[in-house]
Amino acid sequence: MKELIVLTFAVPLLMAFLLPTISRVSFTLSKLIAPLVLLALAIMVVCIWNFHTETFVLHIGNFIGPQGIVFYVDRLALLFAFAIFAMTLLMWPWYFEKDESSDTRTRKLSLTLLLVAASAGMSLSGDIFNLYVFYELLAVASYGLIAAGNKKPAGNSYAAAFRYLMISALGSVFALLGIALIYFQTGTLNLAHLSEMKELLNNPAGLIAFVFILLGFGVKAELFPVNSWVPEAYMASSKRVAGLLAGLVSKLAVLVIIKALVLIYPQDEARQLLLFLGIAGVIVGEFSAMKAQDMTRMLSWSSIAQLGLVFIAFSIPGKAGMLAGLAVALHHLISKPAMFLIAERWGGSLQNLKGRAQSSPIMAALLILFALSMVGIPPLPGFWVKFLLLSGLSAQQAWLAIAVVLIMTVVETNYLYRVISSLYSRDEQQSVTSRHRTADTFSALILAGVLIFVSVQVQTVGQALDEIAQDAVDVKSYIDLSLGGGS
Amino acid sequence: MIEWLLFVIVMIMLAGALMAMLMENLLAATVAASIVSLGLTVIFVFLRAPDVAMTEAAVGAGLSSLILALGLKRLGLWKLDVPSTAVKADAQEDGKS
Amino acid sequence: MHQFSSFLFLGGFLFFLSVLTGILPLGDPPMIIGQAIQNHGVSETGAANLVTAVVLGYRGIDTLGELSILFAAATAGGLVLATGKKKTQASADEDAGFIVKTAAELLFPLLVVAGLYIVIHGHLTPGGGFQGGVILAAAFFLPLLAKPSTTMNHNTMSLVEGFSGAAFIGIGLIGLFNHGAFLQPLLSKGVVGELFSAGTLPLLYLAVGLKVGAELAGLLANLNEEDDENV
Amino acid sequence: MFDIASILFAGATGLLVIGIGGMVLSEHLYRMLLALAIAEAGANLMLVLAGFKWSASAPIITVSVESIPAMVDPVPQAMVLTAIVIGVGVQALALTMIIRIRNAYGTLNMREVKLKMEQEFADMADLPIETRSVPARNDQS
Repeated sequence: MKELIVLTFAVPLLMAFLLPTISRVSFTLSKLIAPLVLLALAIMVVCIWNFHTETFVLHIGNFIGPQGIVFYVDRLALLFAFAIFAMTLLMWPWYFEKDESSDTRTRKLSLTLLLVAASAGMSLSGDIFNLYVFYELLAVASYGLIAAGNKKPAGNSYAAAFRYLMISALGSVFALLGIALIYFQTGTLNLAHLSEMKELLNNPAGLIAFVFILLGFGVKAELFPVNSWVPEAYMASSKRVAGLLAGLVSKLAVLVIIKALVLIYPQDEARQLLLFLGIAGVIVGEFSAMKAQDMTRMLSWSSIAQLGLVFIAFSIPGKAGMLAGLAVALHHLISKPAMFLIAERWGGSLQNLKGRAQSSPIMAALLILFALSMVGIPPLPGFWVKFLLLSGLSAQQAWLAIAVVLIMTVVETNYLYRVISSLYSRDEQQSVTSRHRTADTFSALILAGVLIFVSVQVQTVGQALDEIAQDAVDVKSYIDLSLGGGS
Repeated sequence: MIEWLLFVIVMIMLAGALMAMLMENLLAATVAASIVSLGLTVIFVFLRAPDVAMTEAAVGAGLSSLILALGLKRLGLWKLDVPSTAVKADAQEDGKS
Repeated sequence: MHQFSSFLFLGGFLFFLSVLTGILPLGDPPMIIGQAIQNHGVSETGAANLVTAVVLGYRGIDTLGELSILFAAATAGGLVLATGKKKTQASADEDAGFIVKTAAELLFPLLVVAGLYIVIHGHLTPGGGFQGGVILAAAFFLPLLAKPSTTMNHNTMSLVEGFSGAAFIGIGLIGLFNHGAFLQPLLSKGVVGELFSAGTLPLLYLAVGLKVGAELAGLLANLNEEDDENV
Repeated sequence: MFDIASILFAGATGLLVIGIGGMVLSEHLYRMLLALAIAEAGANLMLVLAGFKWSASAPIITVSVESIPAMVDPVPQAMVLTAIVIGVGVQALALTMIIRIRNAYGTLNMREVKLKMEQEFADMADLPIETRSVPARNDQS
């Protein structure tokens, strides 16, 4: 049973390869088969979660030991694997326009499946070069998805995709260089094996390698200095793709950075660097979001700020940091895609939002719900997230970070309030076309349902997260399981 | 002895890389960039990496140059001795029409 | 400002790397997994070429990922270049000269044979699926250069591409369902150094070669098509 | 001080610096692509160097299985194989985007492309002209 976890990336890849051929036979079949495969895999992940409560390890190709590639499957990996399938299904990016050829449609479907496969691989893999390969696959698939554009590809989608590609490719060069530097010193690539030899990397060369890896994987994680692609890419792409990239893909890149941090770089220097970059990201993100004139750009910058919070949280050592970081990341994973879906409805200038609440009361109510949660109003999960973050920081006596988080919350409240108050303002302005799709409302409602469920069941969810975080920081069992013989 | 040979090859590669960055004519710059790949191929042979050398020769020097050349042709930059400013003006004319 | 910060960044980068020269064990790496692979690689995979043993055996998933990246790049490239309209017949280009045409006809079988040879001997000698695949792609692209009016059969290409990729994953899945590990080497190892040895590795490399060849040929053909927007 | 590995390390560093420098300083889209290829070449060379060993042979068994001589590390070579192929795929994809950008905007200058892109965004969001972050300007290069 547990070996079947490999299917989470093998089957989407297989389908992606075969889709062009299938769609020659019947396009309807290929359109149906892709979501069905994802649904089946999501169910499979849930089954594995239920039957195998213990962490296990898979040796790909049965090569025991550090020379082969190891998949380390703990609760965290399974949680992300499930999130990948569920989110992709909810945010299923393609409503086909009438004038598209079936070739174009098939290509979009294939790219989506490749994105899913790469994400699943990234959540499971325990080998740094293998992570790099999956990361590149993720990157190439997302270039394609961005270039496919909003509604119809135009100059801006190609330009945004190209600029994204250049930054991301530069990041890949850095990541490769970082891996080369690590390999220079340790002669291994397996994360568990590296973790055993982490003393070898506790020197300037090792830290430079960490900086390079941070720069490389940070591109997709919207880390501070390498995130200039974010607003333009989200503006140019379809909002469902933007939601997927902001919600899901960025978290997977974060996951890689966290794996490196927990397993290989427990030094203070590494954590402080992450804290610094996180703070910079929060400040830049929130202020730019406040200045933004249109909704998508505002959400993009706010996404950068949220990921800054994630990095601040993960810079807290030990289980507290892992718990807070996971909570912030998962909260963002749920709320940001929903906000992008809402933005699809009202996309455009913030000025034009006046009085829109009457025409679409459900979406307005949902926006308020998510905004309140993002700011951190008590019964909603956002409050507990911020609470975990702040209590973790205060245990570290990181007063500067606490001050930044609090001040930036005020800024965040300010611009979200501006949006909502203009939504409910009286002066009517009914000239703008509304792009309504039932499916958007439906997906946003499901996400809101998850949010409300979490705030009702906060005790249970908190406990589960706590266990996951406990597993995730257990370096010793990671090493023992990965390097020990057999499975 | 072999050190000097490698030194010369590295120098040629670096010169090629610089030329690729600085030359006005983009066709020439592409050729200069493929010099880097060729030099790398030789170096990989010296580093006892015949597989990598073959790949670099086939992919880096061959295929990549072919792709870039096709791209140049399609971009309308396939010009033997026109400075790039004129090319840019040309490109703009094309785009407007 | 941008230039200044770029130079600062580059300077810092150069400084970092030059600091490293003193620290890194240049020319004498620790070779931990490298040594293990040298000791057991032949007995575990049966390939005489250890790089092949790593590429298809120990790190087979990387190769699968790499194939998918090429596939993703070709798919995304096709998506970007697709214009919706049917391609106008590229009649503007006249045929290439006699020499090129004859050379293309002569070279085509040679290149195909050479490409397949390199692919199939990947586990014994340097070379393998990627290098051979590039040569195959060149072979199939050459007629297009010689006679611009011919078009590549994209249907066949995507069929070959899809099924060779599926074959790679299929071999992996057979390993998963019969022996419990994805991409486990199957079949007998044979005698090291002979053509029919190393179990499934040559089959995997054949799949890689065909997929790479078909994909790159499709990509080149896509790039070679005429712009219909400028006309 | 003048040994093979240091020369090649310096060469790889040089390629990386030239390539990355070209990517951040150049304004021409096509030249950025060339710079990317050069930077990748530098990273690949660095990776192969990570497995290079003095007085060792290529990792291919030619004589007999019993007496394996000292070999260079095959793992980085396999990684470079992967990286080279990934690089060329990304390069081709970037080229297709450049072709489309030129068709749409008629320029290959990064700064102009960015201006035009921002302008399109402003139009899409129907922002009033005066709040646009970029001044509308006529292109004359």
